[in-house]
Amino acid sequence: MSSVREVEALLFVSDEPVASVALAQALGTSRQEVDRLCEELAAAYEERGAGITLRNVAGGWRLTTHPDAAEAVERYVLASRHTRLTKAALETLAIVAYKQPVTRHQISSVRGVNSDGVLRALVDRGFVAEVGREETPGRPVLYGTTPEFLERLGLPSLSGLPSLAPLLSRSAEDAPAED
Amino acid sequence: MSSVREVEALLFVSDEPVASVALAQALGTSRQEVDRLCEELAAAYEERGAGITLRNVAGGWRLTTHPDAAEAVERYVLASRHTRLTKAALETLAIVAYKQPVTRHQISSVRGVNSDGVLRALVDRGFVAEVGREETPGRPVLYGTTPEFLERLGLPSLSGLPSLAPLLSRSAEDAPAED
Amino acid sequence: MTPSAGSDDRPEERAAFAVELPVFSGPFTVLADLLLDQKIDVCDVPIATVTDRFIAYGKETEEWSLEEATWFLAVCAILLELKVGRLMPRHEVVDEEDLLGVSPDLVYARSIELSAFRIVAVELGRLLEEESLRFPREAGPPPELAHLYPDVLEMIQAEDLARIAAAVLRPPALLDLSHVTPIRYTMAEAVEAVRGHLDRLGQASFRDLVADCDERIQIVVRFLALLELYREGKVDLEQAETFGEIEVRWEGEAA
Repeated sequence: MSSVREVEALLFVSDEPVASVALAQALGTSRQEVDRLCEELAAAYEERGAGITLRNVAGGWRLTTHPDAAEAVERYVLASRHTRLTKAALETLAIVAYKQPVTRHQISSVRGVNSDGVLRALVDRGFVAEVGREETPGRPVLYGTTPEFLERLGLPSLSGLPSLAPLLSRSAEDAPAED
Repeated sequence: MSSVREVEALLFVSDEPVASVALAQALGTSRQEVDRLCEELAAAYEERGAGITLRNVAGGWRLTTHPDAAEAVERYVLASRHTRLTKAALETLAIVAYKQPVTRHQISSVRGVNSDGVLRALVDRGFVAEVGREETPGRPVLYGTTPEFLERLGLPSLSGLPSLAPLLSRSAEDAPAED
Repeated sequence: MTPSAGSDDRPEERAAFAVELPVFSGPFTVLADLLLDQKIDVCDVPIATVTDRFIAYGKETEEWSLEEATWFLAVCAILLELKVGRLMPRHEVVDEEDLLGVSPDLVYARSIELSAFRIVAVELGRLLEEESLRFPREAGPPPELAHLYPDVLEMIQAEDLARIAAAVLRPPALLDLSHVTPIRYTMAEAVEAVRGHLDRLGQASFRDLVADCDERIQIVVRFLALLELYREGKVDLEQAETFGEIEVRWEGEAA
């Protein structure tokens, strides 16, 4: 019989999001049981105002500190996880996230400006990676988002991205102008 | 006003025992208050049968997994992380071998991930040891390989390590061209 | 004015001009098709070498076909533009669509798409910011479990370790620019040379002005310098007949 205790211990020694199936294997139980235990644990943290939270991000369960403790943690570790991405980088990241797999050329076409530099910066920061090559002449590199992208945005999976459809039906004039 | 939430968050991100005074400083409170909060937290873990425990060991407060979960944790670490551990250990050992003397921080920046756990494992195995301290602020520990490391590789001395230069240039040529 | 790559309005391939390059060997017309269709990377083709061969080919066949030469020039111009577009940092995307023109519908569709991405980018920025307030535990398994790390030296030898070190420590790849023919002659030098010659001679033929040139590229740069001086009104050019001698006269202030 596996317990919340065991699940919590496994999550504690993990340094990345852990898929339910990996936990289930180690505990000799089912994925469903693991998910149930994790949800129970997450709720318990929430209820007692814990310094730790448990969420499903990037395809796995992950413990992190609670946002309300962020100030104290930053003071303590003398570091901030704050990542400021430029407007151009966020725009490019959005295009890769929704259109992946996508080529450099396709990104530049959507943005109307050359995006090679900004794309390289996103690759360097681990948000975006090469995911293959297009089977067309020249075999251009295809780019996609990484698990770290999901993790850094706190999303369980790509389907957790905000929906684009309602935005596409809005007229182009509503768009924020590029500066 | 510091809270159990903040104390728990600070303990969670620490990878070694933390002195009450360090926690007190980060939280702008007294040692006594920190000790009281930690005792409260430890009791709460105990009471709810948590997978983590908080204990005051030599040097300070430290979160660890609960002994009752030890078996599951060992199985989990062995099973689901074996390949990752191997890769991490080999990379770290290679960096120490070729860049020694080297600090923990330098290793982590080359690998791009925190490498403290794996470095400790290599120290425990006797392949890597502290060889001094860098004469910079904080005087970080410098690591190098041990005679046992050389012996296991069948090398008379460090100068017997294969030269890196030809590998670096050859791999540059082999690397897929940037298009 | 794109020369249509696969159609009939180019010269018949009588004794076709062929090239031999690492990426391709065969008729240049075929290579041009492949390049324009982006089936071969334009950066893999040294255009300077191809041009040299074409001129040599013209001499060998002793039969300059104006049609063929024109077609060759037009193709090379496009290839150069594509190549420059690939190699130079730029603000505008230069691609086939720009050369052919983009339909207004496509532009409109893209503007809607882009504005949607801009809105959602703001949202992604917000998520990123929120998430930065949460700290994960990065310590991994505690030291008590260090014995679970495998004995890595059981599996490898010194050579393996060296390969791993090389992979981890390898500096980022440098951009390969070997396919770009370096230009060793500058316009400023060429302008000075022309000015110096004319200062001495007052008037000279183009042939005289390039008499001291060793390489074709040097002659080309000097010709461009002449055009630049003409544009500035500093020289007067006269050519009695097509392909005839070009006479150059200094018109500017005394050098």
